[in-house]
Amino acid sequence: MSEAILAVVILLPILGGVLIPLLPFKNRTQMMVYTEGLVLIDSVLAITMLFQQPQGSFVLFRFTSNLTLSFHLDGMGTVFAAIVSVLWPLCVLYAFEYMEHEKHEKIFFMFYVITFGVTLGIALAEDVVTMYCFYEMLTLVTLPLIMHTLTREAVLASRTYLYYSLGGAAFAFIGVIFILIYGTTPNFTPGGVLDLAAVGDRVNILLLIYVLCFMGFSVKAAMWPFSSWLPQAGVAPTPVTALLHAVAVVKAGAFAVMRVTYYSFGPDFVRGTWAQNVVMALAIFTIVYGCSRAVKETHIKRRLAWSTVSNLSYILFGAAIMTPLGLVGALSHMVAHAIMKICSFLCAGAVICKTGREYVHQLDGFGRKMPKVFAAFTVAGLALMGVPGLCGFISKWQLVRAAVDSQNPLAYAGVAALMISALLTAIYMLTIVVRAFFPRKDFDYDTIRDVKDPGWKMLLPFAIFVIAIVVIGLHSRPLIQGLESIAAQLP
Amino acid sequence: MDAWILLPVILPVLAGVILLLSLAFDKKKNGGGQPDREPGAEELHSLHGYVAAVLAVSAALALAAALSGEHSVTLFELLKGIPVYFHVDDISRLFAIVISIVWLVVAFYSFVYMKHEGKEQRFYGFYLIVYGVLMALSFAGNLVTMYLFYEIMTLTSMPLVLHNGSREAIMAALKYLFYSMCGAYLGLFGIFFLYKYCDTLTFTAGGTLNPGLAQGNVTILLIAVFGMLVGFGAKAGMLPLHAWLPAAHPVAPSPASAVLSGVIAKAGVLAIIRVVFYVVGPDFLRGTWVQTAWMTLTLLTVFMGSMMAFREPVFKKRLAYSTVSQVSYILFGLSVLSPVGMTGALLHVVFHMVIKCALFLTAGIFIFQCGETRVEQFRGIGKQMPKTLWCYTFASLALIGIPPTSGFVSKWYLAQGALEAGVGVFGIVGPAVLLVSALLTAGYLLPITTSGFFPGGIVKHVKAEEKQDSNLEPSLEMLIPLAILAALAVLLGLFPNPLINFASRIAASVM
Amino acid sequence: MNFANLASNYEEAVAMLLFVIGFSNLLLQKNLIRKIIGLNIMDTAVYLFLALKGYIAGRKAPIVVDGVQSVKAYVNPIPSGLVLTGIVVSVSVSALMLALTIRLYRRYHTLDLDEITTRLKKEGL
Amino acid sequence: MEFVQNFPFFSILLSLFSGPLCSVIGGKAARRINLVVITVVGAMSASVLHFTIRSGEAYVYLMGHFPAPWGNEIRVGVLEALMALFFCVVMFLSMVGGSLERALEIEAEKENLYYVMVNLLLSSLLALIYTNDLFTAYVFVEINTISACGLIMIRQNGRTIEAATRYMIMSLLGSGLLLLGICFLYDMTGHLLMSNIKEQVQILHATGDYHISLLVTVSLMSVGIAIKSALYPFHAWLPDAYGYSTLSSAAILSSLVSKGYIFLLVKIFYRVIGFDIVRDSKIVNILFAFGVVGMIMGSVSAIKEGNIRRMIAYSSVAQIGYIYMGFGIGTTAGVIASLYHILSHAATKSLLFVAASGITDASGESTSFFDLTGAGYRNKLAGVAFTVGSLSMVGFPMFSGFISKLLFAQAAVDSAYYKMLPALIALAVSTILNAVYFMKTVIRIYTPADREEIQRRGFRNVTMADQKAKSAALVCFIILNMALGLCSEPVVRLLSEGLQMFA
Repeated sequence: MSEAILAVVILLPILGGVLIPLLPFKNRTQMMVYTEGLVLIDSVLAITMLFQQPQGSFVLFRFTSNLTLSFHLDGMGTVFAAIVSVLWPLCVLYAFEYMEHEKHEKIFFMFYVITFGVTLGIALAEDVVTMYCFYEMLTLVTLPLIMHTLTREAVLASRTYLYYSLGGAAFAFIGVIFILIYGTTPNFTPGGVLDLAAVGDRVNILLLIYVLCFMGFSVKAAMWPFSSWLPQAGVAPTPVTALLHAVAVVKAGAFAVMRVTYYSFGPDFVRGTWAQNVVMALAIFTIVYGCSRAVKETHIKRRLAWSTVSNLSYILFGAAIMTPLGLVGALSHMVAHAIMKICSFLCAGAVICKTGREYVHQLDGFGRKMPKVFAAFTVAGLALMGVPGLCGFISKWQLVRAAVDSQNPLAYAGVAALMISALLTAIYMLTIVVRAFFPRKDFDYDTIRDVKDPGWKMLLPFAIFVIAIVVIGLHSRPLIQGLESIAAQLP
Repeated sequence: MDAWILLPVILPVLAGVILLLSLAFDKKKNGGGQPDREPGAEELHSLHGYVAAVLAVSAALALAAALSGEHSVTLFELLKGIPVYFHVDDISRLFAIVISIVWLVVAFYSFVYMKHEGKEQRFYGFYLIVYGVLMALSFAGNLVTMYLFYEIMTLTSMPLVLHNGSREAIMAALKYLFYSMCGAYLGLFGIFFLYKYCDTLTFTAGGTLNPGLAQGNVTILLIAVFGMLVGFGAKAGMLPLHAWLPAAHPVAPSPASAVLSGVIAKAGVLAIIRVVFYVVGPDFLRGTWVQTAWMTLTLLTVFMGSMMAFREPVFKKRLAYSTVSQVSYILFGLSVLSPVGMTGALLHVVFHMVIKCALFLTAGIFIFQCGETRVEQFRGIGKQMPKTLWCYTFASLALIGIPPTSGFVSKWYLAQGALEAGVGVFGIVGPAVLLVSALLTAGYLLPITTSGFFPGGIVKHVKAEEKQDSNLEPSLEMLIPLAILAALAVLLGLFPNPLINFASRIAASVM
Repeated sequence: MNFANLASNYEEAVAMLLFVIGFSNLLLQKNLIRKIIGLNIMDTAVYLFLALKGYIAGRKAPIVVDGVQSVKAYVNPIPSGLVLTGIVVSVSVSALMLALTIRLYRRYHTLDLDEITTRLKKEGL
Repeated sequence: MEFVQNFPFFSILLSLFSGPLCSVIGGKAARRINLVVITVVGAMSASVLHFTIRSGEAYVYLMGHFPAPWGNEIRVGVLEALMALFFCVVMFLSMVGGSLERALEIEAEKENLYYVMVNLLLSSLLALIYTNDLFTAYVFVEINTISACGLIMIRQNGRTIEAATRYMIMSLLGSGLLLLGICFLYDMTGHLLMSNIKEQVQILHATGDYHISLLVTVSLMSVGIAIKSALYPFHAWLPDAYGYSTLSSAAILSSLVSKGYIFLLVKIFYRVIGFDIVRDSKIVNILFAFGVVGMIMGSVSAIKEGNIRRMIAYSSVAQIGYIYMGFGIGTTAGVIASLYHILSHAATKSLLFVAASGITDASGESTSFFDLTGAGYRNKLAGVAFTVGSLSMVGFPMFSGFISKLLFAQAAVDSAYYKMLPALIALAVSTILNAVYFMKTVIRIYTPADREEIQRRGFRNVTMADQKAKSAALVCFIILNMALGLCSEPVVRLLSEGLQMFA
């Protein structure tokens, strides 16, 4: 029965979240304690489970005899589940301080907590149908979070998000169907499940479907040409942008892409075909495109969002290399980017929340006034650039190692794109840092007299993330070994 | 344990960080008021004492580390099979020693100079950190370690450029940053491929490229190496990524320009030496299109730099273009891939470091004492500050390469190396370009001397009138460092043999 | 196409011709009354066709007055039954259509359906 | 012969005769009778379904005592009983859900006439489902048309009369073609009973005689029914008819009437012609093409529409396209998917219509898209129901639409190349388009409106207590929808068993 915990960690936040607006909390503190407690308990449960590694699978529900909602923990799921269960409690903590002045807090936290469960559902899904279901559900439960402020932009943004996500899912759905029909099993199996005998002469069709499926799932990972929803969604409160649009939602897209690539269609099936070239070219283009847009953007959160677009395509690029090393690269960037981006987003959020300034040119001299926030931001920025010694370098190294190893000329181009992107990252991150720490000489600090560092609820996550960035950057061995052992399962 | 060789790295970095942090805490105490209040004289004294002490101790340690034989330290594994690894070899030695001396000398000069720029504490904080990073860069024992400190050096030296906080300074700093980053990433691009096709990334004289692995992947490898040359060449001001130099130098404080031009530009050279002679191996490049392209680029840079300097009226910008041109002398010496050429290049590294620092210090004195930046304003300046101008003249002669100054020695070797290397038409074109460039160098440096001493009439300087004093000679604290550097520029040319032997030993070891 | 066949089955051909005439009237006429007439022509054409199918040359209607003769003496009665049913249907449908037409005419004083639609759009309903 | 076997016949008769009965009694009584009739018929269908499942085979019921080929027959199997039951359920809920609107929109003295029409409609639907005689089918098609027309025009305004007229004209065109097709078949085979015709058609097909005539016949009938069931591009009458008639009518029309015709088409394909012959005749390819185009174009029209009722109506065009696409795939899997979609769409579309009316109730009866802003807060249940309906339409897991999408896609994957890709891509594109207009509306109703605006316009909050009947209907619809989405397997099994029995 120990497998039941797989379902418990998913359902606990979903059900507990639904209760938030229903329970009669006397004051905000009670609600905070309940919410944080719920998330914390669940993430502790999840992490315990990750250490125990239950081997079996748990069937929650059967649509039909072969269509089930079932959960199983494997290596890749462990990585994703670990990321979200570590980040969620911290971001909830941060959200308490951030959301202090926003309306409809209870609704917000309800969906925020539910999303936790749904994301875990994606991570722990045993088969492609379960993943698809939770993937769709994720769209739905995150929608109110984007709409939260209910301004015109928020509504427009949420609409765009919805169209893109559902549209992507619609195309991904085709892929899911093909896996169901041409696969030996819907379950994720390292190396893929395609029954090549059944495929017969339909290889090209199947490759086309793979491309559709890849593109469909990568809508959530904001791959060009489906990337414009992400910067728009930046109107959401920062805890949402930080956690969902830097980690949970977008990584869910990348995760799904990796799942179908490495565990359903199988890398061997696609490697070396036109399909690989198509998806890789798209990822490479997005890497550069996202960065260029980020450089042009002056709104902080949107700039970071474009940066996310580019960085997610790093992951997709890793997935598109379709070698075990590529998987290692993609997964390591998934981990690294989660920490770096969430850290930088939280900093941006702290600035917006505490001072109401949203544009880069308004940040002159902030480094002096919010030293802790901007120190964290600088570290995150340097990590994003890939400065050695920080986690961004590690993941980039893994990605490029895979690309160089694959001996695919397009992958070489991808390496070049990564370098261009790193340069552009330097431009869009460091301009902020330089502005904040080194304002013009005639800058009048009186204009930002009231600016100061936020409280401990916000600072604690920063500290943890910065430490994580550095620790992973300096001592990446255990992480990489873990990821390599996952990749080693691929045939 | 040889871990003590890291002390010259850690000590200044720590000391610098403490300076910066205390700056931040100082702010807090002031209750967020005007953060940049002027420090009192006493505070300044103790600051100078602190910086001087830290630098002196670190430089002593660095010299000790450099002179006491082979050392190596492995810290921890950054990536699988790639530790952060330091190793002191001859190249490290050469760079560490010269950098330490120059850094120390310039520091003394800056104690006075920085009074007029302000924000000393911040400046010295970064100044110390950059020194530590440069030591680490010199001692780095593998490519990734070197890359690590190369990036950090870029980041930490940037505040030196934007020091005065004007719009141009910030823009120039960003330009510097992005050009360097662009170069660094081109370098990183190459590192990835070298990691795949080399036995190890640890520096080994003569290269570690695995011919078996490289077989069939020569094209991509050549592209990667070329990328690295161009990339690391950015720091060294090589075409096409040279544009940051003329932007960054004029706006930086003069001590900063001096070390940027004299030392940090050489970090690019160091990186290229490491890549070409210690990882890829010169044999792999010899005769390929990469070598041809490299030589073409360097010669173009040499010529273009001199031309631009010749046309430039702003003194520090002129010196900056001169750096562009001169550093490419070094790169040209390397690009011919012959022992003699490399010897010349290494000699020129040392000489140019000394000379260019001297020149920039002179420029600093002109600015400090007269507030003048344009060449035509320097007419008659020899009357007010003859000692300074004499120092300038010696340094200039050395840079042009008039025997028996140091520049002559290095250029001789460079030209000889080009002729001997068997690089076809470049064997002729190279020395010719060097010669033309030397003439141009004379053309842009010497007029200052001539018009300084012989203005052809009486020229009054505004500053001199203010001071009611026709003697604008700077204080000894500024003059002595300049004099030391100028003297070195000449003396190294008179007694070059130990250095030549040392350089040719290095060159012989890699080829 | 075998025109000889067509000629020998000229009754069916006529029925089809009528059907097409009725169909196109129903579809294309603007005037509602004409549409209804078209509908009736169309239905009638089908009845003609059915009646033709039921009729077998030289036989009598299956009305038994003098004891049952051989089955072969009578025409097929079922089509006649179908025609009757069809007529009932078409009458009721025509009646409904006419009722609708009257309603529309009372409201809009025109029999042109498109014009009514345009007017409705103007009303903004 | 068990007693329960009489039920289909009884249910047709019951609803048929309760129609005239309603014409002579008052509105209220008529309403009660109507609900009772639907309930009784539903119960009878359920017991028939139970019986057929247990017996495991279809049976033939003679009307009067003439055996085939002379008499008129009813043929009952699992599929028929299931459809009948389902139609009753949806009709019952639609009637309950729309009771408030009926009271407002129908002149009191004519209310009983409305129930005449509903009862007749039910009887004609049942007859279409059960009958085994082609000409009987035609007659009931016409009855269906007339009563549907009545349902549309009972709400007396210019639009509905115009819509009714258009509906009549299109329907008559369609039934004319259908009638002609039936006459041709009769001409060729000499039979009117489906089973007998099929035997003859098989023989004709085997000998190759009348090849062209057969093709023409099948085309005539298919096109006729396609026109009647509003397959794109024959849909011009539909938005007005659904958009302006009273709520119950719209719900019934969209979810049942067109489905009755489609069921007749399935019957013709399987029981009259034989599906193999239909497939070989390539007529399915034409249906497929029109279906795919309809899927897209219907949604495109819906996106452009600013009136929520008409938008839902246009969505029906798209959904009809799905169903024809399923037929067009030309495999049993495709037909099962289509049949499932008939159920799923019936449950969803009437849910949407009822929910939309709940939403408009809270927006001052305005159907204009912009007035709906924030309506989801003013009428919570309707908001939730509309969201459920929309998600189902978009094919969200857990709801019925997901299963039909799944079935369609699976059917498509197993089909020929040239159908697989268009079908799959059309499915995906259509999903996106559905998302565009349905989710746009969902977001709109959950975007809070200006408080002043609400007060100025006098929008009121609607609670469940205000509209008990509608709320109950909505809840039942939601449950029905989710039941179809979550426990689809037994339904699909019944459909496939039924289809086997059917032929």
